[in-house]
Amino acid sequence: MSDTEAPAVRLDGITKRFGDVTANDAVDFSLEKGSVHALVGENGAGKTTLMSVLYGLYDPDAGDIFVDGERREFDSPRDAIDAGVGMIHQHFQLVDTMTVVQNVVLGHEPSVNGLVDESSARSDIEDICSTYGFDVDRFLDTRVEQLGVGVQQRVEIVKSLYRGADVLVLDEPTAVLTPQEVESLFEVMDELTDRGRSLIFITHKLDEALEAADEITVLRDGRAVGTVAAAETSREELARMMVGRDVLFDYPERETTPGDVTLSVDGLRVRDDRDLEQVGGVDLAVREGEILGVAGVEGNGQAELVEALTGLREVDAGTVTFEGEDITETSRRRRIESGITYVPEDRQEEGLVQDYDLVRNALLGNQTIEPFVDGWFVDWGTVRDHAEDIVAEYDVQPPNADAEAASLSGGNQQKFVVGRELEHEPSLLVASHPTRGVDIGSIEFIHERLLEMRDAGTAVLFVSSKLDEIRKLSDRVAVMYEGEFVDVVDPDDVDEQELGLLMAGRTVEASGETVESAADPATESVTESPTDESAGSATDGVSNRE
Amino acid sequence: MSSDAPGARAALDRAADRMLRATVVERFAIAVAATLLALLLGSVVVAASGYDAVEFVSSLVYGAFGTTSNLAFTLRQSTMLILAGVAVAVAFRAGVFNIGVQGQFVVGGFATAVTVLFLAPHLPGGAVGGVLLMGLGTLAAIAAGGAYAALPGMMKAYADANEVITTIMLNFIASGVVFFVVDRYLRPAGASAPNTETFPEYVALPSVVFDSASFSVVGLGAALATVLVVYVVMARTRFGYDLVTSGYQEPAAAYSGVDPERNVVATMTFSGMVAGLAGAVFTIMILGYYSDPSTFPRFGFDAIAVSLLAANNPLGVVPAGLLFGGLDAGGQYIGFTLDVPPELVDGVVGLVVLFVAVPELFRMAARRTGLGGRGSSESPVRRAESDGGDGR
Amino acid sequence: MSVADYAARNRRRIGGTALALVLLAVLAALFDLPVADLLTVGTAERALRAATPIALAAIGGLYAEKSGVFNIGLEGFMIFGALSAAGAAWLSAGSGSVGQPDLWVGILAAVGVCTLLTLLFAVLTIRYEADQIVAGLAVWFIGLGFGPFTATVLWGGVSSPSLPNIDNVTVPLLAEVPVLGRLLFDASPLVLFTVLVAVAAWVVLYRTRYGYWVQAAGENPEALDTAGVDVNRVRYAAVVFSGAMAGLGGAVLSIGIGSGFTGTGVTMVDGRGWIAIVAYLFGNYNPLGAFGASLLFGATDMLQVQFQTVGISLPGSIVGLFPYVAVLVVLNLVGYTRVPSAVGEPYDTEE
Amino acid sequence: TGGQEGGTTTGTTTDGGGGSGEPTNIAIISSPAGFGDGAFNDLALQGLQNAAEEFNINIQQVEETDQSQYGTVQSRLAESQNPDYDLIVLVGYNHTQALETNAAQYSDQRWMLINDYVDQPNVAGYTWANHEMSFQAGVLAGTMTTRKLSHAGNSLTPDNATVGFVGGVDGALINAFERAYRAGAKWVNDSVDVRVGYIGNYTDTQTANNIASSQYDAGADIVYHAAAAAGQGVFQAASDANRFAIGVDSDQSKTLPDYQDVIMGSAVKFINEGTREVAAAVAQNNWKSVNGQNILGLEEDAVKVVLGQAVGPKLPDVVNQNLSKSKQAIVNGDVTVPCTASGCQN
Ligand SMILES: Nc1ncnc2c1ncn2[C@@H]1O[C@H](COP(=O)(O)OP(=O)(O)OP(=O)(O)O)[C@@H](O)[C@H]1O
Ligand SMILES: Nc1ncnc2c1ncn2[C@@H]1O[C@H](COP(=O)(O)OP(=O)(O)OP(=O)(O)O)[C@@H](O)[C@H]1O
Ligand SMILES: [Mg+2]
Ligand SMILES: [Mg+2]
Repeated sequence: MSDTEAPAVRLDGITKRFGDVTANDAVDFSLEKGSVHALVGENGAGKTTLMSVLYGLYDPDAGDIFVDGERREFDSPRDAIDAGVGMIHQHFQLVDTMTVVQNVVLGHEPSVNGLVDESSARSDIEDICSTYGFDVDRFLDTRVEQLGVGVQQRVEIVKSLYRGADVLVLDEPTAVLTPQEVESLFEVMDELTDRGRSLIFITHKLDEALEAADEITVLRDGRAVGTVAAAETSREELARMMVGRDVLFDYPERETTPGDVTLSVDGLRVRDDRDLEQVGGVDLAVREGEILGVAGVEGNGQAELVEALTGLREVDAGTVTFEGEDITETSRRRRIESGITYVPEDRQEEGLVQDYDLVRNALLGNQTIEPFVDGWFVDWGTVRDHAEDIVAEYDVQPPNADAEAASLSGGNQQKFVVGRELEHEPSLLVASHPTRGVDIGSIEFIHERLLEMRDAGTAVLFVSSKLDEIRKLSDRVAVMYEGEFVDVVDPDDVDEQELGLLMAGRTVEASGETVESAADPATESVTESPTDESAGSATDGVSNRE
Repeated sequence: MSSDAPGARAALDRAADRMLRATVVERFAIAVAATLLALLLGSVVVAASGYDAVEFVSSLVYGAFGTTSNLAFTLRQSTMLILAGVAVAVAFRAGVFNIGVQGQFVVGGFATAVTVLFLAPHLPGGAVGGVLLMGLGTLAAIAAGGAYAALPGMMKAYADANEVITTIMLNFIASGVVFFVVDRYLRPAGASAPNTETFPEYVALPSVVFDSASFSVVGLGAALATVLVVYVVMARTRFGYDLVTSGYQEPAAAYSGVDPERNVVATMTFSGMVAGLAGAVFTIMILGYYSDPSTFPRFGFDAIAVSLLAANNPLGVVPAGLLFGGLDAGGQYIGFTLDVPPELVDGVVGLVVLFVAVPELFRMAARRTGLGGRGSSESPVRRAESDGGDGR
Repeated sequence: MSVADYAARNRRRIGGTALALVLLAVLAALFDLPVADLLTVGTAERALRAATPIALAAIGGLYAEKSGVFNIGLEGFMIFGALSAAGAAWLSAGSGSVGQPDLWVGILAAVGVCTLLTLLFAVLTIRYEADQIVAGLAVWFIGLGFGPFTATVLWGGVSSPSLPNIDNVTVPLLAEVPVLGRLLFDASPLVLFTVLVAVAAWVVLYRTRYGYWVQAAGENPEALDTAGVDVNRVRYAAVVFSGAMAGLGGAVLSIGIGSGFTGTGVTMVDGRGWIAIVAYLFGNYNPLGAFGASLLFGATDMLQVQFQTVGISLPGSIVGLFPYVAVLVVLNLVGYTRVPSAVGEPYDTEE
Repeated sequence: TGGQEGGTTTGTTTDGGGGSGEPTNIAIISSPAGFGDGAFNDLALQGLQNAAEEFNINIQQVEETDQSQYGTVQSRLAESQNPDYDLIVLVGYNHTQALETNAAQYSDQRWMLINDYVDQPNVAGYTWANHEMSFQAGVLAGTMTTRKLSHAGNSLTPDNATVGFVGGVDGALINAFERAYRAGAKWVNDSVDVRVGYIGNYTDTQTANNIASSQYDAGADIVYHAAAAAGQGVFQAASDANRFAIGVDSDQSKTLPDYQDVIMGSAVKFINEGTREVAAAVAQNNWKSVNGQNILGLEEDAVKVVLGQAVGPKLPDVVNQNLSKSKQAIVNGDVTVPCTASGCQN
């Protein structure tokens, strides 16, 4: 990295507002050629917005963009692409129904006589794959929807390279990957920088930033708090920069006395909307006063499992027994009535009706439960009182039951949903990613409530892909991979690396080689030892041990 | 807000702004604006075709409200449009596009006719028989309309067949089959028209206030009572809550324990029952016999416009139904007083629907004219932003 | 896409068609139907002719929907097409009798008028984010009102005077080919044109960059946007194309194979726009599939005519309902069609 | 036909012809087919217009295609004071049911009902014998189907006795056309094969065309239609197949001159004569001469088959002979035509 060379990208005083929200506030940022620059920050800090400005998706309200030292104005992604900037989005920008080749060339199709020249596209893609050692060329004629996330991500990278990108923006590329897939992504990133490409790497996970990046910039509330060299900083420093205060959590010691089996599942098989089997024979049992954590990389059947348990999805085979009764064929409504509550993964679509105020949302799921209804009629007075209770008790902001759900921030929406579901005093609580997209303060709150529920004797089935959370809350952890439980372990007996291996479908014994390859110094610092005595560590890998 | 207007103006803007966002007021403003714009465009077309636009509009108004008999005609059309409009609203509210109200209305009316004609000989005559026959005929219509609507409901729920298309096909089928049965089996000997026998004269709604052979205040009362019942069902019962929730957000409804399949069938059935009731009122109050459905008015289609104008709110259907009833009556009056082809009124109704579909157009117009407050034409007024206002 | 691939993905569809054919055969055997009299070259010719307007509208409609805009107003645009074709041909002839050149003026006018009207429709649905279903229904209502209205202004009644048809074109040599020759090369040029449109639409959709963009616009508009293609421009083009094709379909009805515009009742279009939508759903959004499905409907329609001609006694008012029943059966057999996932959602770059 | 001369036909026509003093006001309400159908709506109107040339008559045309409105429209016109209508003409049996109430309620109002009858002193019911004229059309078709004829490239197949019939809606009314036509053809030639098809409405020219084409394919060389406006499709099919067709209601070789080379003849009913007669009677204060039920058939020369203006001259004499022979037989009662003027009974 020579000092004389202009940075690959320089952002100067970028400001972007959405109505009253200032997503980026005079942000400066600079990416050196051939390096990896990480961008970290909490949910809503403005990372994606900043990169969208660089990619020509948003027009900044103020500020300048320089690529290779030249000032550029991007009216559309096309301009950015032409200037050699490529972006791999948080949500993949792939057309499910089209093939890999078609996706890669989309918008840049080589044409002969008006027809797309697929064979020249194909050979170009094969060249790229052999240069960087991608396996994407095996799937050229496969429709994207049939590929796993890891492959889809590599298709995205190939797509950017095909378009001639020198600068690649990767927006939270690791969120959906197993630790092992993350490792191979880092190898790809190394390969790319070795060949002169420059990368911007967005992540929440400080350990990843420390491992993969040369430089790290922290965003908070739309402002760039600072830029540090990865080699000269620590997780504590980064965490402080991110959150603006020291982060410390304390959890009470795990001391549970599980009672009778509340829920048991036997040989459960479930298909998804596309009629593919997603749950392929799962057995499990959850007892009173116990939290069973289900860990796994998203898309391994957790969603279908949860839907089958809560009555939202038909079961292919197997039985579900609740409090001694076979409920395999029981309707969702009957299950609600018998005391199963559910905090859904998608609060926006499922947990709340966005156009309803909180009063009407308080009835959601309670339509047949007294005292909210009397025969066929709804007692709106009682429902309103209930809504106001939830708002007060769970500190929902704004504290107004007449506010529309859509006007609440994600975290507050989640608090309301959690409140509504916990107020039932259920016998079984199924909670799916209950802290996703929620800020640290609210995460803490929700965790406490879940533990209280358990202590009060409720059986809890808790699904998450955040390992620290899983380890902290669960009394037992079931690891799900490709629709099956690979193993059920005691969270105190495994470390995150081992959990990661299980999530990749490998049993601990059979994976020595992978553990070895991950054993470089950077990774080691990520790994928390199983004997970690400090009762808690913070979210996103922030730990108080060093 | 970067407005440099003087404070008073800014306050006014804010007030107007808030008003525009309040959904009910906004819907109402949009409905009025859409109607006026459609009428304006209609008048332009009239003028462009070489007719007198002023005369067109004034005749439209006179034809609707000018005399008692004109008013009676308006109310008669409104009665039908309100009933059919509620039928549409029920379904649309639940997110089910029942375009088949016309067919359900035809089948319902047919059931009334069959019931009345077949039972009349077996029941006493006079007022008692009349009330009994009308009551049973109406029940039959409600049952038949509901059943005929349940069919596309089941097709949607269990075979994923798009209800817009199935209901339109079922409209054609209802009309064809009913014609066949009427002409083949119910036409009295010696008659050439595909009509059934006329009902006994005691099967008729009493003439109160208006002395009209085809309009009775009782009919209008029945329509308004139906509105009220439907409103209460939608707003106060758990069935209504399930239904409306499905309309807003299907996944949330499923989450809350609504069985999506059964709900679609239930919604269609409920909607079809109201449509069937409309058929009964049409048969008893207006026709007094039954006939070839292809010669009937297209209440079931105009009702779509009525319901949309009312933002699918059962209470809003009343003013919307009155408006369209007036348009109908005025249109007919134009037909026999002016040169202007009455089909124009149908076109105007279509324009109203079109404009109602584009609230954004009016929101933008409001901003352009400065009524909407916010100077920036870039950020559309979103409900999500309004929490600042409501949040106290 | 290979044939095997297509077959694999359309199992239910192909199965459904096969089942329908088997049912027909069983029916024929059971009732001892004079199959030879029912299935004549003439029947095929008329089935093709009946399919033409449906196929045109269907191909247009599938492009619009593939691109993410459900143009449910096809029926309305067909009415406008039928009317403007007849009107323009009639006006073009002036006081003289309507000749072939006038008819071609009519065809062009129908395409032109509908292009303009769909442009307006596209602005409302794309720029102003109108609810597509409601706006499409409105187009139908407007067609039902303004179609006959305009006819009255032009001709004093809701229907046009009788107009001649576009002459058949006989392609030398090719016309001699048995069956196919008579069907395609000794027929209305519009029939041949429709076959060509179907093939061209297939090539464009699956083999050109524009086709890729249409597919992406309806499936994942963000992907297209981030690839640097203006999503809404693609949608405008597809929607306007759907209107032009529906207009052409209407023109075919009124002066291609009909004999003028009839505006009574639901007009001469008589539900064909709706059937067009079913046709492309059944054809799984594939232009050739849509064409095949249109043929199927044309054939059902002709089959009921043949039934009557051959004298299989069923009441005419019931037999006439065949095509509608067929639509219901098909929709229920085919069941779920994979609708492009972004259909109905307006796309804003800065959302 | 009436609607096709261009310009408007809606609205008021005042004519200065003939008499003086108070004008006679006449309103005419269409059938659901509406004006411009080239069939009985237009013919009825035409008769009034003819009367207006002779007398001082104002005509108010009311197009109403929705049957359920007829009661209201009738009463609105009967109540009208400005102008006060001397006669309201109702086209089509769709008006019957409503008129049963209104004729009694507005007993001072005079009504003319076309194609049906209501038993009231203030109603003049006029029905034309559709069945008799259709029988005659059958005679024409039956006579010609086994003969040679060629005109402007169109021809017949003498060795194949097959004719066709295309109807609008398959109901009592049109069934009478069909059965009488069939009987007429068989009267000439007992072995004639009659192919029948119904469109399902009166507007879909394309289906009409398809049905006729299918019949021509099946060997028919002459097709008679009773499908109002949709009938044009039959003529188109005839030109495509180079065969012949028979028109209905008015002389269609004149009203649709484009098709004169395929129109062998038309089964005509002089509805215009009827409306002219009633209008004149009202203008001359001679209501008695028209009220009551008037069934007009071959005997009254109110229906007949006229030969096409282009094809007619080429037809052999036997056609006219058969037509007058059969007319005589019907008038004498030697032949009973199936069904009645108002349709077939179940
Ligand atoms: N299109 C938009 N309209 C309005 N507000 C927006 C829009 N996009 C982002 N925001 C707001 O801007 C802020 C920054 O969002 P951004 O998506 O950049 O955050 P982020 O750092 O990428 O968060 P995450 O880690 O959750 O992806 C948030 O408050 C968000 O609500
Ligand atoms: N697309 C949008 N349009 C308008 N307002 C939006 C949009 N997205 C988010 N907002 C508003 O921005 C604010 C922040 O939303 P967001 O969901 O990002 O919350 P957050 O900052 O992450 O808060 P929390 O930590 O509670 O989740 C909310 O008030 C929300 O209503
Ligand atoms: Mg982000
Ligand atoms: Mg958030």
